[in-house]
Amino acid sequence: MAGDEWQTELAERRAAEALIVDVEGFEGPLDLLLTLSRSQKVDLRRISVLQLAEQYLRFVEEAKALRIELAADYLVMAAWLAFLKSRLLLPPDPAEDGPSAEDLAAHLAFQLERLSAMREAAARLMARDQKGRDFFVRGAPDATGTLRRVRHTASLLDLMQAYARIRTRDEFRPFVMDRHDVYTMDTALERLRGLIGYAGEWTELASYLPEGWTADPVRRRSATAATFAATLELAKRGLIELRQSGTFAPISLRRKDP
Amino acid sequence: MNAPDTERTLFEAPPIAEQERMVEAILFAATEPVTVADLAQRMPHGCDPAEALAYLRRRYEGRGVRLVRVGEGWAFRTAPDLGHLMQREVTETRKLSRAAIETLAIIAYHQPATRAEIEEIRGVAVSRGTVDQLLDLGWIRFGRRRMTPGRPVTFVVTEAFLDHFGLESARDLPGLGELRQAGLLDNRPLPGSMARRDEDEEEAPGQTELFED
Amino acid sequence: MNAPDTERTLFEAPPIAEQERMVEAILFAATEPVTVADLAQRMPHGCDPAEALAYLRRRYEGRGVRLVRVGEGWAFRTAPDLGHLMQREVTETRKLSRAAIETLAIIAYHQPATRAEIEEIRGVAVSRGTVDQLLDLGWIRFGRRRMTPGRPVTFVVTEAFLDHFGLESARDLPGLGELRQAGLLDNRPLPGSMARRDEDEEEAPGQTELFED
Repeated sequence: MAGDEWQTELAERRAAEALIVDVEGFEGPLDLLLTLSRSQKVDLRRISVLQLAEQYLRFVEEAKALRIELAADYLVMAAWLAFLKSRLLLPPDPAEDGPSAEDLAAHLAFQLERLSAMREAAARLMARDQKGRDFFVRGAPDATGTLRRVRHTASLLDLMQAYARIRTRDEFRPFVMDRHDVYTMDTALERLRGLIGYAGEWTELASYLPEGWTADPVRRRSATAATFAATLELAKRGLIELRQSGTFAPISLRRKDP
Repeated sequence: MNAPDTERTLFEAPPIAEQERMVEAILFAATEPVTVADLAQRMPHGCDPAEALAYLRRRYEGRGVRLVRVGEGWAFRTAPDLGHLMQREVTETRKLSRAAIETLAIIAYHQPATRAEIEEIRGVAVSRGTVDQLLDLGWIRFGRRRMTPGRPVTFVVTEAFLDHFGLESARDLPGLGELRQAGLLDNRPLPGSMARRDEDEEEAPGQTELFED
Repeated sequence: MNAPDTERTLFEAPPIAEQERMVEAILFAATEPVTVADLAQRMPHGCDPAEALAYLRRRYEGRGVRLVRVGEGWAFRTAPDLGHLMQREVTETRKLSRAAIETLAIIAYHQPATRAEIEEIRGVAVSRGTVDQLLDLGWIRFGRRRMTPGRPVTFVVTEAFLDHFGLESARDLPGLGELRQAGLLDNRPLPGSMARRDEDEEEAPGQTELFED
């Protein structure tokens, strides 16, 4: 009898060692528990959680003995299972509230069963006939008499990636820096409003650029854009007139007399 | 180039046999599923695409191509038992990782599912690339936010997913009924205080108060 | 997946009805017209594709699609009298430019947003064309004016935007943390501060010169 027990234990230890070697292959402690539970060769609904906890703790011990470092979540699970094991072994303490050891064990069994069920569901899903592998769409859809129209589009993913791109940039750049190099239209508008009183003659837009914004190309571009936008706004309000002799030619402006 | 029956009848819909031909032509020409509403828009006034579809579906029963339903749409697809003849058309798909396949299945069966729920079921964190890959394939998309603290986003499967796996709707997922009956699709929190605040379900409004301060 | 009739018959060709199904599926899925020789090669030994084709052709007589000879091969084509149904507006979809999508994203996440705010967040000027395009698409509209000097107009996203992106409300847009979890955050820090000269608005080539030194 003792010999049998020893034999079983040896087999289990061997199995545990095999598992440890493969620890990289497990997707977390729950996955490992599910694999261990298979050795009980019973329906997951009738699994002995106590026995499973012992198997898992033995596995962790083996790993320690072999000086294999386990990820933290494996150790967290070990601590929790050790706690569960002690609760399962001791008679319930009536003074203690909270869930009973049986409830906790039942929940663990449920988690394993659910994981196992989702694995099977995944396998069944992938075993289905798949488009482009088992069944096919029309290879040469008719394109007779089609009217082509260009439509711009974007997916939600594009949108979020764009936003993520912008926001990540900000994380690595002080926000004030942006302000420093961006001349806002509001500022340009304020500035121009004060200046147009003097602009009785046609004057080039470029000459309205604020001081300190013409040397650095980045700042110059921002200031030009803002100033240009501001002139459009003022023209719309009928305060100034704009003139451009040709495409890409300099833009001039002057005050519009009421 | 002349359409004797269809052009003439401004006030009268073409006979149903003619409507059936129209639906057949439209669906044959499209690679993506076409909805009944779409069909109605393209067919002459007064047509009943749904009825024409029913006739058409029966006509193609047992044929080399079949008329299948995909979510809200309809499409012709080759019969799966003839897939072996189509080796030339097979499109190589990126092999999905085990994590991606499981995540996909969990979203499909539990949808809408939050990231926390997926992690709870799998017992591990969902890696960055996994969800990205599924979004990229167009098989999942963001659903509504949960009306729970933190308003976590949810994921649901798409029509492209249904189309790829030959499903009429997400209700037709294999074994869905059994899983539900066995309670394996329930979102049961760990007994005690471990339940995460962002994870209560709308279906259990009573629970919410429990986690409120 | 299984082909009971075709696999069993190593020495005996499948019945002609089955051969007809095969030809039907092959021609449906093929991108080019398929020749009889090609069919023979793809079908089980002993098949008679020419005969199967003849049957199939008769079957599709008067239908919405027809089996026609194209050069040396055979292919399905829409019945000519239904060509008017195929007069479909094929909308060629083009991705929005980076400038436009970024502007749209900022409006969606920060609405109502003024032009100045968009520029502040993007770090570059927003061209008129970009905003016009988004207005044109019906994805943004003017919101209320800000009660600040200059009373700048604000932009907000529209119902059409929510519709297109499958959102219930702009609040359903995933947050930064969720984007990171989903692996959508490109965590590469940008070297230098404003090294973004490559990013001017592609849509307004004329304007670019204006801002160039």
